Amino acid sequence: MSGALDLLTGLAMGLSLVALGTSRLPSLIRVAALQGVVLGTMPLVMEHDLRAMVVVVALATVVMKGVVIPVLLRRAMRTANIDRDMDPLIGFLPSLLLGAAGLIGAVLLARWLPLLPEHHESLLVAGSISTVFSGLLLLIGRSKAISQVCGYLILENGIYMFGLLLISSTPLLVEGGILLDLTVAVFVTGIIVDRIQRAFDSLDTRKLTVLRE
Amino acid sequence: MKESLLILVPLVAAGAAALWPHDRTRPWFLPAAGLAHSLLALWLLVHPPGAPWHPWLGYDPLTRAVLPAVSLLFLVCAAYGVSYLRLRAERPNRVFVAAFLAALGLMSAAHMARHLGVLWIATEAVTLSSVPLLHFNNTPRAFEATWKYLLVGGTGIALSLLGSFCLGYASLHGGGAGDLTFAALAAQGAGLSRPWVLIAWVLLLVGYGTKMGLAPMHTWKPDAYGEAPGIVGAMLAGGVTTVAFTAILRVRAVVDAAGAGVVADRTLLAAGLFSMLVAALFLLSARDFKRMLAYSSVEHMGILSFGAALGGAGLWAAFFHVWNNSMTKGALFLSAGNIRRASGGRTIDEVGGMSVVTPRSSALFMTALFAVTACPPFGPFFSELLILRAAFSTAHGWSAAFMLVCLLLAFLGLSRVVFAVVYGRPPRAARDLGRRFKETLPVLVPPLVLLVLALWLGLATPDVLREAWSSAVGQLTSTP
Amino acid sequence: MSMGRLIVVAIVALVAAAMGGSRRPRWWLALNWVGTAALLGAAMWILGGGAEWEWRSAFAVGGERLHLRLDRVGGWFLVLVAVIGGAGAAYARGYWPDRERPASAGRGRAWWSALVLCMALVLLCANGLHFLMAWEAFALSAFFLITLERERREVRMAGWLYLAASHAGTLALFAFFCLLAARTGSWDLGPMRDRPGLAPLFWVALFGFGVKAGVFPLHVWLPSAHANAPSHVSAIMSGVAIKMGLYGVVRFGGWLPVPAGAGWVLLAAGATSAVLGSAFALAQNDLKRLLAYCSVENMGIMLIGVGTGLLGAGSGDAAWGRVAMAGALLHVWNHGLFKSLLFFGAGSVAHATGTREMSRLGGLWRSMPWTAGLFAFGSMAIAALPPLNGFVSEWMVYLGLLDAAAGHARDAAVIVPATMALGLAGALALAASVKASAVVFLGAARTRVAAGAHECGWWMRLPMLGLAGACVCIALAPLMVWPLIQRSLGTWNIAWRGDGTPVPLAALGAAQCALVAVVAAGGFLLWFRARANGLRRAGTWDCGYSAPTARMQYTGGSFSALAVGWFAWVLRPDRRRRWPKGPFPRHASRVERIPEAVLERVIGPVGDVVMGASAWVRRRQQGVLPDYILYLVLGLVAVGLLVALGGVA
Amino acid sequence: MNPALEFVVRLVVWLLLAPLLPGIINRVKAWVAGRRGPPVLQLYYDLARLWRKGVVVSTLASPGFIAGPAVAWVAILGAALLLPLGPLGASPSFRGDVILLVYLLALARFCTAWAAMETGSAFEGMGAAREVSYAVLAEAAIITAVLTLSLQSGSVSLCAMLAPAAGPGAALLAVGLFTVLLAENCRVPFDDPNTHLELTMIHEVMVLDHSGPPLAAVLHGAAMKLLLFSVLLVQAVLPVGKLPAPAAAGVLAAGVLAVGVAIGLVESLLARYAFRRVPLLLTTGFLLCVFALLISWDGGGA
Repeated sequence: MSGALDLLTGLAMGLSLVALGTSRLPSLIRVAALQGVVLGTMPLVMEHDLRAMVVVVALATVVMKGVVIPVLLRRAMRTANIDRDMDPLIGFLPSLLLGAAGLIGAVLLARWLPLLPEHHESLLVAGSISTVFSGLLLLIGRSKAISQVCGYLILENGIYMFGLLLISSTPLLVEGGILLDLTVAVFVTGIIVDRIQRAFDSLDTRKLTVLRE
Repeated sequence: MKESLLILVPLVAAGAAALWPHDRTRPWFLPAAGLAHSLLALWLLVHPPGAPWHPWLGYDPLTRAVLPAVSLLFLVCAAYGVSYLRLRAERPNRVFVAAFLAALGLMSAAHMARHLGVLWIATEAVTLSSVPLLHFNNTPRAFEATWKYLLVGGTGIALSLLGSFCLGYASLHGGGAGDLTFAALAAQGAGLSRPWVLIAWVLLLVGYGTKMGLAPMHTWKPDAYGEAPGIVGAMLAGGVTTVAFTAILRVRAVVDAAGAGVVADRTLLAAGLFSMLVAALFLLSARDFKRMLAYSSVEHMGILSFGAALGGAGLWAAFFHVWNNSMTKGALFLSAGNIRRASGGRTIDEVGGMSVVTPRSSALFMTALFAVTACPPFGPFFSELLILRAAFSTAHGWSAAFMLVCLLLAFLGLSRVVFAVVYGRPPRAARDLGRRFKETLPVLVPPLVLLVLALWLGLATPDVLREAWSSAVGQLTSTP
Repeated sequence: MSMGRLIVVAIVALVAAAMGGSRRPRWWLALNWVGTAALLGAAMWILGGGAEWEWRSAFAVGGERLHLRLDRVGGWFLVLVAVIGGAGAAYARGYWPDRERPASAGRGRAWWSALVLCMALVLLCANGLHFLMAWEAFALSAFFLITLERERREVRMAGWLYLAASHAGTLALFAFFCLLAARTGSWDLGPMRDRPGLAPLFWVALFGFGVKAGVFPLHVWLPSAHANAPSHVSAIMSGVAIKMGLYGVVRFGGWLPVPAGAGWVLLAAGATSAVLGSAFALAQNDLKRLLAYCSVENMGIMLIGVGTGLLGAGSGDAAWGRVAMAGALLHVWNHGLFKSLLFFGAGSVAHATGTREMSRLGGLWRSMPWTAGLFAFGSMAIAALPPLNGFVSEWMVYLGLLDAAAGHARDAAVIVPATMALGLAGALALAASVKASAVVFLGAARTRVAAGAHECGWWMRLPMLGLAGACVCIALAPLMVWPLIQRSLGTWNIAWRGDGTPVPLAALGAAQCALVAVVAAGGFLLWFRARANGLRRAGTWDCGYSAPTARMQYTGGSFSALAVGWFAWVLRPDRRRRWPKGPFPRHASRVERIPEAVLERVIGPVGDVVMGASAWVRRRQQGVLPDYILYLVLGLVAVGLLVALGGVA
Repeated sequence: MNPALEFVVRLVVWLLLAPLLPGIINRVKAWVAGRRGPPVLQLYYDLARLWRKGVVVSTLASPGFIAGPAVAWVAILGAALLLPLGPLGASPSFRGDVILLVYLLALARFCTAWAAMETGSAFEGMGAAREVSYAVLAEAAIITAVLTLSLQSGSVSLCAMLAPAAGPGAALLAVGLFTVLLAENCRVPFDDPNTHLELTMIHEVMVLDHSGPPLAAVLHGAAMKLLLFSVLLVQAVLPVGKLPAPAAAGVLAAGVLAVGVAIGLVESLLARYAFRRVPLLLTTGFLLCVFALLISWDGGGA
C-alpha cells in the first residue's frame, strides 16, 4: 500500500529531474503529462475506501493533465515551429545539479519537519517539496513560454502531492474546486500562450519584454 | 440568506450577459448588477446579519468592513464602463461584460469566505475571470501583460495553496481534524503546530501578497495596470487587492490565535515598509502615467500592511484606508483613462499640457493626485494620519519616520508625472486627438463621484462605517 | 458685533470670494475686503484687550470636533494676514487684470481668497487634525497662486520645487502632530508646558515649520518661488506665508515645553539665515530673487529674536528675553508690511518693463516716480534704517541681545555671536537694498525696455501708499503698538503678562520723530539754498572720458562683486569669462551666475544618490518573466528568514 | 543748566568744532613733511565758500541727489548728539541709544551711496559699492566694540557704557576702534583724502558730482563723523565720565587732539594699502575688537 505510494512518489520525483535535464520541448511536455498521470493515480492508491468522488477527481486529473493540456501545448509548440529550449537562463546541467541538490535538501527537510507519525515513513512530503522546487527552477531557468508552463504544471503537481496528505480531512467539494481552478488556470495559460504565439510570432519570453521599466 | 445574493446576483447577471445577443445593450448589465449589489451590500452594512449564513461563506464583520467599498467602486466603474464600451464599439464585449460581472461575484465570495480552501478557490477564480478583462484591448502588449499576470500571479497563488495545506497540516499535527474553516482553526489556537503555522504564514503571506502586490512580488502590477482599460485597472487596484488584503488578515488572525501574532506582525511590517520603499523608488523616475498608478498602488498596499501590522488602532485605520484607496485609485484610473484616450500617449515624453486639451479630466486627475498623496481634506489624509498616530503610540516611531520618507519620495514622483501630464505645452498630435475626444458627463461624473466619496469619507466618516471597522477589528483580534 | 460673528462673516465672505471670485472681479474685491476687514477687526479687538475667543462645534469634521480659538498670539499674525490679504487684492486688480491675463486672472482671484482664508484658519485651529488640514490647504493654494503663469517652464519648476519642499515640511508636521496626539491621547492643542516628555517634539516641529519659514538651509524653495510667482503673490508669500512657519515655531515654542538647546539652535539658525540670507541677497541680479533672499535674512532676524525670547523664558523669564521676543513679533508686522511694499514695487517694475533682470533696468525714477520713491522707502525700511519701522523692531531685538550680554546671562556664549551676526547681516542688507533700489531706479536706463517704462496705475499705487503709511505709523509712534505686543507676549508666556515697559520706546519714538523733522528741515534748507544759489543741470562728470554710455554704469553685479568675493566660499559664483583677444577683439563677455548653493551642492547630490537607487531598481525590472519569478522566490526566502529569526526567539 | 539751553550749546559745539579736526590733521601732516600746509581753519573757509556757490546737478539725478547729503548730514549730527560728553552725559540718553547711533551712521552711508548712484557714473558707483562693502566689516567691528563696552560696563546706554574706566582690553579696543575710525573716515591706509580721481578711493569718489551747499553738507558731515569717532574712541578707553567737569573737558580735548595727531602721523608715515589688503586690515581691526571682547568677558565677572 504505502510501498506503491512511495513508488509513485519516487517516480514523480524522478520525472521532475528528467524535466530539469531535458532540452527538447516535446519530451518536457511528455514528462509533465506523465507526472500528472502519476499523481492522478495516487489517490486511488492511498484511499482505503474509494469514494466515487475521489475516483472522479482522480480521473479528471488524469484526463486534464495527461491529455488535454499536453495536446494544447503541443499544438502551440508546433505552430511556433520550435522543439528545443536552446539557450536557457540556467543551463541544463546546472539545473539538473540544482534539482538533485533540492531533492536531497527536500528529503532532509522532510526529516526535520515535525510530521504526523503515519507520514514519517512516507516520501510524500519530500517528494512534494522537491517537485515544487523543480517547478520553480524551471520557471526561473527557462526562456521558452512552453517550458515555463510546464514548470508551472510541475509546481502545481508538487502542491497537489502535499494536498494528498490532507485528502482525508479536506472536504471533497473544496478539493474538487481547487482542482478545477488549477486546471482552468493551466488551460487559460495555454490559450494565452497560443495567442502570444500568434501576436509575437515567437514563444521566446525574452522577446516578451516590451513592458519594462 | 440575503448575503448569498451578493455572490449570486453578479454571477447570474454574468451568465445572462453572456447569453445576451446585443453588443450595444449588453453593457447595461454592468450598472444594473452593480446597483443591485451595492444596494444589497449597503443594506447589509447598515443591517448586519446575525449568524453567518454558512460555515464556509458569510457576511461577517470583516466582510462588512470592506466589501461595500468594492461594491461602490464597481458600481461607479460599471457606470463608466457603459460609455467606455460604447466608445470601444469595435471590440466585441460579450466576454468582457460577463467576466467583469463574474469577477464581482467571485470577489464577493472571496470577501465572504470563511474557509481557507473556499477563499483560495474564489481568489484564484477572480484571477482567472480577470484574464479576459486584461487583454480586452487585444494588442500584443495586452497579451504580454496577461501572460505575466497569469504566471507571476499563478505562481504566487499556487504558493498560497501550499500555505493553505500547511495550515491544514498544522491543524492535523496539532491533533485537530484538519478543518480549514477559520473559526475552527482559530478555535484550535495554540493547539496548532507552531512550525507548520509559521511555514503556512510565510507561504500565505507571499502568495496573497503577490495578489495584493507587495514588493518584491509586485512585478505583474505595472504591466497589468498599464495595459488594461481604466475600469479594469480601477477594479484590480481597488477590488482585487482588497480581496488579498482581507485574506491575509484572516490568516493573520489564525496565526495570532496560534500565538505567533508577533512574528506575523513583524513580517507584515517589514513587507509593508519594503513595499513603500520600492514603490517610492519606482515612482521617482516613473514616466508612464498608467504604470505609475500601479506603483502608487504598491505603495498603498504597503501602507495597508503597515497599518495592519500595528493592530488595534492601526488596523482600524487600515480598514479606513481600504475605502479611501478604493475611491481615490478609482478616480485616478478613470481620469487617467480619459487622458490616455484623449492624448493617445502613455509617457510624459508623449503627453503634456492636457489641462488645455481636456481641462476637466486634467482637473480631476490633479485632484485625485492630491487625494491619493494624503492631502487634506480627502480620506487618505485621515487614514494615513491615523496609521501614523497608531505607529507613534505603539513605539514604531522609526517605522513611521521611514513611511514618511517614502510618502515624500512617492509624492515627488507622482506629482512630477502628473504635473508634466497636466501642465505644459501639449504636443500637436495630442491636440488633434484631443479635439476628437469629447469630455462628456458619463466619463466625468464617475471619477468625480469617487472623489466626492473620498472627500465625504474623510470629512464626515459615517458612524456606521466606524462601527463596522471597529467590529472587524474586534473580530480579528478578539480570538482567545 | 461679537467675535464669533466677525469670524463667521470673514469665513463666509472669503469662501464666497473664493467660490465666485473668478467670474466677478468687483464682487470678489468687495467680498475679499469684507472678509479681511472682519479678520482685522477680530484680531485688533483681541489685541486691544478683548477676551480671547474659543469655540467648539457640535459637529465633527474628520472625526474631530472643530475647535477654533483666537488668542493674542494668533491675533498678532492674523492682523498681517488681513492687511496684506486686503492690500494685495487691490493690487492684483491693477497688476493681474482679466484683460491682460484672461487665462489666469480668475483663477488667481479664487486662490487668493482661499489662501487668505486658509492662513486665517491655520491661526484659528486649535486641533492638530484641523491645523494640518488648514496648513496643507494653505500650502496648496499658495502653490496654485505661484503657478498662475504655468505656461512658463520656470514657473512650473519653481512651483514644483515649492510644493515638494512644502510637502516635506508638511510630512514632518504629520509626524509632529501624530507624536503629539500619540503622547497626549488627543488631537486637541493648547498649553501643555507641564509635560516635559513632549520637549523633543519641538525639533520635529522646527523642521516642519522651518521649511515654510524659509530658514537657511531649508529655504531652497523660496528664492525661485518668490521670484517666479506673480508679484502680488510674492508679496503675500514673502510678507505673510513664511510668517506662518514662524507662527508655528512661536506657537509651539510657547505651548509645549522646549528642549534645553532650543534657544541655542534657534539663535544659530537665525544668525546663519540672517548673514547668509543677506549675502545671497546681495549677490542676486534678479530683483525679485534679491528680495526673496532678503526674506531669508529677515526671517533670521525674527528667529534670533524668538530664540532669545526662548532663552529668556528659560532663564527665569528674564526681561531681556521679553524685549527680544517683542522685537521679533514687531518685526513680523514690519517685515510683512515693507516686504509686501517692495514686492509690489518690483511688480510695478516688472509690469512696466517685462523684466526682473536688474542689469536691464536703470533710471526708472523718471518714468515711475511713485514706484521709485515707495521702493526707496521700502529699501530703507528693510535695511533697518532709522527713522523707519524696520529699525524699531531690529533695535528691540538688539536691545534684548545687548541686555542679555550686559547682564552676563548664562547663554551669553551664543547671544554675543548672534549679536555680531546681526550687525554683519544689517550691513550686508544695507548694501543689498542700496543695490536693489539704486541699480533699478537711478542712473540712466540701460535698455530700451527700461527707457519705455510707465508708472503703475492707482490700483497698484494705493496699496503701496497704504503699506508705506502703516510703516510710518509704526516708525513714528512705536508706543502705539507696544500695548498690543505686550498683550501678545503675555499670552505667549504668562510670566510676561502685565504692563512693565522695560523698553524706552517713547524716547526712541521721539528721536525718530525729531529725526524726521530735522531731516525735513535740513532737506528743505539745502534745497532752498541750492535754488537760491542757482541750480544748473549738466551731464554727469565723466572724469575726462568723453563718450560714456548707459551700459558703462556700474551694474548690480559689479556693485556686489567685492562682498560676493568675501562670501565666495558659500556663494560659489559660477563665472564664465571670455577675454578679449587680439588687436581688434570681436567678442568678450562675462557671465556670472550665483548658484543655489544648498540646492545644487547638498540636495542635488543627495537626490542623485536616490535617483541612482531608483535607476537601479528599475534596471532590475526589465520585463523578463523568469526574473520576476525569481523575485517572488527571493521574497519567499526573505519572509521565511524573517519568520525563522523571529519564530525561534 | 536749562536742558534746552544745554542742548543748543551742545549742538553749536558739535557744529562749530567739527571742521577743526581735519585742519589739525593737515597741520600735523604738513609739519611732518616739513611744509607750511593749509591754515587750520581752511575747512571753515571752504565751507563758507561752498555755501554761497551755485549747484550743478547731473541730468540723470533725481531730487534724491540733493536729499541724500541733507539726510546724511542730519543723521551724523543726530549720532553726534547721542554721544555723551564726559560727565555732561548726552542730552537724549536712553537704553539702546548706542544702536541708534550705529544705525544713524548706517543711514548716512545709505544716503551717501544712494546719492552717488544717482549720477550713473561708473566711478561713483564703484565708490558706493566699496563704501557699503567695507562697511560690512567695519560694522561688525563696531558692534563687537559695543558688545565689549556693554559687557564690561553691564549697561546698554552710551552714557553708562562710556563712563567707567576701561577694562583690561582697553588697548586692543583702542587699536581696533582706531582702525575702524580710519576706514570709516576714509583716511590712509584705507583711502586717501587728498586725491579725487584715484581709482582706489572709496569715500571721496562718491561725492565727485556734488557741488555748492550739498557738497558743504557732505564735507561738514565728514568732519563731524571724524570728530564723533574720535570722541567715542577717547571715551571708550579713558574714564572721562568719572572726572570732574573741567578735568573731563581737558582730557577730552587732549584726547581728541591726540587722535588727530595720531591720524596725521599715520597719514604721513604710512602709504595707502594695496586695495586687496584693505579687507585684511579691517578684519584685523575686527579681530582686535573680538579679543577685547573676550578679555572683558573674562574679566568682567558674572
